[in-house]
Amino acid sequence: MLLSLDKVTTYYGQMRILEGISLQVGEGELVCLLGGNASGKSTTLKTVLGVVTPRSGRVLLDDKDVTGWPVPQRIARGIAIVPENRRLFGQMTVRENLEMGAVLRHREKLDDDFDRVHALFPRLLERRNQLAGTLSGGEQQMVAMGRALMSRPRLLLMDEPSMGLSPALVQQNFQIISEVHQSGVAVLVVEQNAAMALSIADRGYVLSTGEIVLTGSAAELLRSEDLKRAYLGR
Amino acid sequence: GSSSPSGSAAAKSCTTTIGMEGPLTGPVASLGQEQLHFAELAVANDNKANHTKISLVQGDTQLNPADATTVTKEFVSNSKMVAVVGPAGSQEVEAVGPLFARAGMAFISGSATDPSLTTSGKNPTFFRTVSNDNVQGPQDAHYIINTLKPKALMIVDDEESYSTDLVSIMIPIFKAAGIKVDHESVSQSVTDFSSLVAKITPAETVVVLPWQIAANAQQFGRDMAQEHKKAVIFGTDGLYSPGTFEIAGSYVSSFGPDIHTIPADASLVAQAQAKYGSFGTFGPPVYAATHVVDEAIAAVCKGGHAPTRANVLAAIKKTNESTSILGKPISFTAHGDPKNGQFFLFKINSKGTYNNIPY
Amino acid sequence: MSQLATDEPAPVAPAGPQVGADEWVARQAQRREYLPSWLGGTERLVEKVGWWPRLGLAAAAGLVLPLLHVGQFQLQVGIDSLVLALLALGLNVTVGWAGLLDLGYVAFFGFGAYGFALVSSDQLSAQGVHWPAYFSIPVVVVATGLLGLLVGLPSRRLSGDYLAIITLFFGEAFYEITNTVASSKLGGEDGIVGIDPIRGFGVQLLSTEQYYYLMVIFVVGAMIVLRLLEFSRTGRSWRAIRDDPLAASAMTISVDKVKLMAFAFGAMVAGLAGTEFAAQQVSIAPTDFTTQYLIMIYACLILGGAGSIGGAVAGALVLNVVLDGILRNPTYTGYLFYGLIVIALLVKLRPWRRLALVAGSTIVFGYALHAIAAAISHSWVSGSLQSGGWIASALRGWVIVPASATGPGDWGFVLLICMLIALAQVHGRTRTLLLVPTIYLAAFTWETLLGTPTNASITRYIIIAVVLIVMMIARPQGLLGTRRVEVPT
Amino acid sequence: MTAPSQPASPPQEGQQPLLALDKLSLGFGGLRALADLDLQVRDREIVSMIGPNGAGKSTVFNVITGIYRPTAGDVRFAGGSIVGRPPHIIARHGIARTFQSLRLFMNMSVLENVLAATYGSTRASPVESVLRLPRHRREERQNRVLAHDILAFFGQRLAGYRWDQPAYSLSYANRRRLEIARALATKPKLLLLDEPAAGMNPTETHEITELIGRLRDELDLTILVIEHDMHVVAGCSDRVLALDHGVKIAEGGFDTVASHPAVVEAYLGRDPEALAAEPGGPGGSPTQGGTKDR
Amino acid sequence: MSFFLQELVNGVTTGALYALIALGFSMVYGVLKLLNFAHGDLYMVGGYIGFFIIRWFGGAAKLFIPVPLLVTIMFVAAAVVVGGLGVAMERFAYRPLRNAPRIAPLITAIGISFFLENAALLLFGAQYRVYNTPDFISYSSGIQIGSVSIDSVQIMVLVMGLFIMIGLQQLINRTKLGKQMRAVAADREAAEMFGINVNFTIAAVFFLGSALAGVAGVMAGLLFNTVYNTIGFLAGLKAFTAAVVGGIGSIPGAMLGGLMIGIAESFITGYISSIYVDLIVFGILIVVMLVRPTGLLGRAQLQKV
Ligand SMILES: Nc1ncnc2c1ncn2[C@@H]1O[C@H](COP(=O)(O)OP(=O)(O)OP(=O)(O)O)[C@@H](O)[C@H]1O
Ligand SMILES: Nc1ncnc2c1ncn2[C@@H]1O[C@H](COP(=O)(O)OP(=O)(O)OP(=O)(O)O)[C@@H](O)[C@H]1O
Ligand SMILES: [Mg+2]
Ligand SMILES: [Mg+2]
Repeated sequence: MLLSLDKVTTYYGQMRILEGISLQVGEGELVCLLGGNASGKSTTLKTVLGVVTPRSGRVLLDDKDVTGWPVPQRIARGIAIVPENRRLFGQMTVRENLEMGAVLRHREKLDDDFDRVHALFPRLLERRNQLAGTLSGGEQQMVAMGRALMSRPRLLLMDEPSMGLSPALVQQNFQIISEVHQSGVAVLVVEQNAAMALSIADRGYVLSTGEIVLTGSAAELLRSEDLKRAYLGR
Repeated sequence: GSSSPSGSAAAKSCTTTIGMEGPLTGPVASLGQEQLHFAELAVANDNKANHTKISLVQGDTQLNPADATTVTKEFVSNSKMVAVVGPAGSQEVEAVGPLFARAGMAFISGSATDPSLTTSGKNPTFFRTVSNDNVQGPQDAHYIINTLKPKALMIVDDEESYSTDLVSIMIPIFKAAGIKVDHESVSQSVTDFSSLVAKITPAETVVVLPWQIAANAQQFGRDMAQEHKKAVIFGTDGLYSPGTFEIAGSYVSSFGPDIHTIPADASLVAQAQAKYGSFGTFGPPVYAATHVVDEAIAAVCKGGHAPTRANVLAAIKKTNESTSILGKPISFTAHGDPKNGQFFLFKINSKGTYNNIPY
Repeated sequence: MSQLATDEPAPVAPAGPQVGADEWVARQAQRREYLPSWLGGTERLVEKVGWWPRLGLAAAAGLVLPLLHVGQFQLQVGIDSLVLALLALGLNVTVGWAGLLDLGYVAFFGFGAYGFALVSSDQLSAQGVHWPAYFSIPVVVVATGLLGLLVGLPSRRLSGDYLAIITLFFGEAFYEITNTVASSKLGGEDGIVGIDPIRGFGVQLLSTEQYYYLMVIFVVGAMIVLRLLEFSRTGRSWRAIRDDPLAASAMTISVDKVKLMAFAFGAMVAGLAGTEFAAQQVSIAPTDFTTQYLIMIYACLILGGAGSIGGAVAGALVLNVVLDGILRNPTYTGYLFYGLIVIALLVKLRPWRRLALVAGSTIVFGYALHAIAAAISHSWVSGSLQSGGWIASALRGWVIVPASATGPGDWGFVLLICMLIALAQVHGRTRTLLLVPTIYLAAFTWETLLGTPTNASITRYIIIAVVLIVMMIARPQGLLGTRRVEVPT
Repeated sequence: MTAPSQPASPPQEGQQPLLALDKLSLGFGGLRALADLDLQVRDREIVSMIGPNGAGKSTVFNVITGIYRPTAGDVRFAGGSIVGRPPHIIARHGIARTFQSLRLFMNMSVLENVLAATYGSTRASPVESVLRLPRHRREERQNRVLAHDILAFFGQRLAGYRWDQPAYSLSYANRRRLEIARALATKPKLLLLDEPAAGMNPTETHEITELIGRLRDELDLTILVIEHDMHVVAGCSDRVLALDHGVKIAEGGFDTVASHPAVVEAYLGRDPEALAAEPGGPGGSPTQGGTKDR
Repeated sequence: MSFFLQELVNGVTTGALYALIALGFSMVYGVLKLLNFAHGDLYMVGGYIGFFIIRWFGGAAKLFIPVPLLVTIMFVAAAVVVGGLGVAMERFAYRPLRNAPRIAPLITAIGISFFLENAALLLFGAQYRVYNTPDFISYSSGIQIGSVSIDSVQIMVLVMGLFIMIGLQQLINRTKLGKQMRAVAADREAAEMFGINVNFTIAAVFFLGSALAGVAGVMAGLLFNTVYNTIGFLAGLKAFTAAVVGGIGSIPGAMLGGLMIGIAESFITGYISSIYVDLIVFGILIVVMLVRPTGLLGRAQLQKV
């Protein structure tokens, strides 16, 4: 398994957010993580990345226990993230933001990667010297995606990557995710648009108040009455 | 020590406490710590000599009237305390005088020189071991006018009470003598004088620095040398600091001679240096003040009385020391000023030594 | 708009976890913000008593205090603390609520004091100006408020730390003007002396007790006024511009006006504090209104919890009582020092058996070291302990005090700091192990350096510094403050 | 296909529009964010603004609410020009908005967020407040009723027991709702909603769509919405305006605009039929039954 | 004219020193948005370190090592020790407050400042410690242009100040560490998510900033000869002012702000009067701030709504 969480429990200060989560992502798999507001989806991704450390349970990368590892070491093993709310470096240019994506790749030529990102998002080439903070919401989302791709990850974590994007871009975004996935990258994606996400995913998990309440293949989940009742309506 | 019967009897009865107020921390801690050290020294020495058991309690005022008030209230409400050495600043004395008066408690400052402290009548229990500015200011001004004969001069105060009071006394005298005066002002925390020094004109052959921090004056002198200014520095009390202020050709007027050079003080100087390192001019007057208090207490005890505030106050009023650490007799006027406030004038030679010259 | 009231059923809390519901998180947050164990219990208990009864209790306690046979000095500390509390309350409006970093605040205090002094002394003319207090205080307070408006004007263009520097300039300028520039009018370094007491209608306040009561009344009054303001239109607008000025302006709040009001209001409270200060002190000088004192006011407010009325007062009382009431007395300082070590161990070391282990090892360690040192040279242990009473008897034979303590004490102090920093780095067993020599070293440093009478005044500040640092680490939101989130801009 | 509640029609001649943008232009450095934009919004109309990312939609809101100042052109509201007025004055004229990147008063409670927005419609001075004079008491009473009414709009989502919780403890979706509530508390005539459904799941999105309709029906509001979710746009708008590069590229009913070649090309990326039919939304998706089931 | 030039030289020298202190202050601010009021006290520690090194090598008049070596040792030691102190301070006192309200670290800074000032008083005493620079670097070793004299210490301060500023500017714009610093400044959590070692970066910033303060302390000792335990307060205030006036967080801004204040002080002292110097300088600065609310070289906080 590329990534597996083993009974992970995470707190923010005194507040328990995740409760015994177990989850797997295989090499080259596209897994989607669903759940209502504040169910702990973003927290799960942060736990994988190591921004927050679980109080109990283990995080395994390539079957190696990385629970106590700092973020840079995990990233060096090939993780990248498209964070919630984009989190760009507002006072830096678009170009510099993209560079930061590859900050751990020492002394490598980045030209190819820039070309690849610019091919995906031509707007970023056009705006490469604009300060990221002045971009429109959707443009920022493009930078966030591009930044994550710059590090040539093996596992890409995406937290609501299509939030605030125009329909065309949402389409394109899902297409990009599919392409990235097809190129052999494993993807763990959090999405509000469950149906759309499941339509490209291999498998899915449903989180509710910090616990995994449903899991299965994408097709199963799409058919699941539980999901319809619990997640898509109430 | 000796163990004469009278001595041990006195020690038994003569257990009491005195206070010490000064800026022990904060921006002018250098001044207050030196005062503290000399007060401690005096108490230790006098206890040994007089077989008394006086203990010293310190109160940090940071040269701040409000803090001085708080400390004074603490001291006044401490029933064991009979007299206080300090506080250091004139504005502090102003604030705490009435409190001491109400408590009938004597307090002796070793550095507050504002003339009005003794003349206003608001501080009946106040004494000081330093002469006030009304003596020093005119004396220095006339010396400068008559002997150094400048056409113009620069006078720089350090924004502290002592300094500005002195300056405001001197300036009219210079003006009356037809001397052009350039009045400047730098705070004690400034250590860069190059811009000020650049301002000295060739006509200004004298620079008057009524400062308290000798190291600053030394730097001033160095900045003058660096910018090739030839004026003569005339400093007062605080600049009296052999080893720190040693700009050749400068004059320093001081309320006392250098205790380093008084043969009688040699052992004391050695003692202080061993214990606290080098020192300047703020310590000795406080030593003298503490000594006055110690002696008064001892006298009360010797007379068979209890060292109460009233008794000690009365004894301090009667102080009549034929000699002191300051190299001159100490006794007080009815207002609490030292009698026959005498000043000494020194000229620094090229080796940095201070030579006493007549006014 | 009341026709909008829909006939939705009363909200019901859902049972059990539910997909898409975030109720439990909010609840959880509420339940878990309490401190663990008895501390949390106390907190909850205090919360059960409402705000107004709590104020009533505190005020009653304050008024009763002088009856309990306290000395002039204790009352003076009380007055000083209450003046600080009043200042912290005013600052709470500008900084705690409106979020305007006003570093010139102490000048408003000074302005109030000088204003009162000028019209209540012989400073202005030969016979002097002697207005009665019921006239002079309102005039001075309003004048300070106007000055606040003036100083606040740049806040319309400047934000955050840029505003801080302008106000800092203003504070320094005030000092310069009173101390140097306008020294002939304002008395220069010597300030103004012979200020009238508070008087009017044939009454004069002369004694410390009277001023103490007056200050209690002012502080309680200010707390009431601020509480009434906090949840009014004005108070809400202050807190709104702190969180997000841009959103506030889009929500009909005139940001500039509200900022100016916050400035003016804070200034008026400071001005009021100034008048009381001047009347009570009888004389004032520029050095009473320096940046050092400003720092003190800020420390009170933040220690207590910025944004909290009770916190501002509590911070001032705690800080000033510790600083003036306790740390001015070397004996108390010693108790405080050893007491803090013991409390820190009690709070931090769990389970108890670890505590027992550390305590036991420390004792053994000390006696062993003492024996070794004594065997090598008598002069190593022949110094005298600084602590008195039972502490001394407990420490004798345990802690080394060399005959000449200064040098070793200095090195001990430096080493102690290094050890403390090291303690912050290590965890688990190493930390427990390191605790033993650290505790011993602390005692050694105290007995040879910090506890000596010569250093009492310096130690006082060192302790207060450590208390400030540790308090902020332990409770960043302040004693009575609530957790807040900063909205990144 | 979801039908708009009123037939789309261009603003009629003679009837004065509530809001009129007249040749509005704005540049940032070399970038032209808005270019000669015209728009008229009638009373009680719901107009949606769509357009690719960076088209200038949020910028239009910022100009209307006085946060940005246009380089040329005019904004008229209820007959008078409001260009150059400070934001709080414009808000007091009756224009309220939400922000694309949420800007709540995070450390104030839910209720207080709403109450804070009544600043412009109340008058009590600090003195009146401290003395609890009648005006203060009356206004506070009215404010509370108002807040209650507004929050009731969101049903259980912002139910009473969480009114005293700080805004930061709310989930993302609830923060969006609170922003709308806060905007309503300024008693606006015109409400500007910037992506109200972003970050919400299909159910919640549907709720928001309904809410927008109810706001118009029950409060007589005129509403301008920016939204990328076609379900919302289709579900609530009387009229749709499509922007690209700060220029209007199409205007009219949803169907007209959505099938406009320029819009399809620049924005939708494909056929609107397929869009509305895609799974996950209330518009004919397999989950539709679920969403209606309340 | 020569008077003008002399005052200019004096002002530039003092200004360079202010700038150096402001640089460190501004760096820390830039990354953590923290007003580190303890910065001035680090400068004080630097001053003391220089003093004790002179003493260890025989004292000003009787040095037993060559002067360039001594000066190098002074700078290196002050940079390393004070830098280390800054790192320790960050680790121990500031790190626990990373996620606290912005006003909380202000009190920690005040606490640290109290602590350093009084620990210095305790350990080094209250006396003014004097470097006696002219005893080992003579005034005549400088250059003399007409009647304007620039001594070698002044030249050293100016040259070093210039090099340090250029170096820092390069570091921040060109190197990886610099980029990481800017990223951490922009969004700490996001920076962490991309593998930037945030703790290391912040520690590095504290080290550099504090080391600059240490170096400035030695320079001040060489220039003005005197160190004592409270010199940090005024220096910190000047640094804060210089940093803000220049545009807080901006390296060239801090330099410009420092120079401006130094030169203004010098000219006001020279042409008007030292009595009004602070007031007039404040006046000028207020006008500058009102004309450019974000400081001379500060970039306006962009507000994309
Ligand atoms: N840094 C933090 N400190 C404290 N609490 C936090 C923090 N971050 C998140 N939380 C809380 O943890 C809970 C779960 O948050 P999380 O962001 O993981 O939810 P989510 O499933 O991603 O929700 P959404 O759909 O709104 O993005 C939320 O209620 C939030 O209030
Ligand atoms: N303050 C600013 N400084 C510079 N450029 C800006 C600023 N505000 C907006 N822009 C630019 O103006 C253009 C329009 O931005 P706007 O936010 O209006 O887009 P939008 O239509 O709302 O897009 P989205 O749907 O992605 O939110 C963008 O290209 C953006 O980069
Ligand atoms: Mg999330
Ligand atoms: Mg937008």
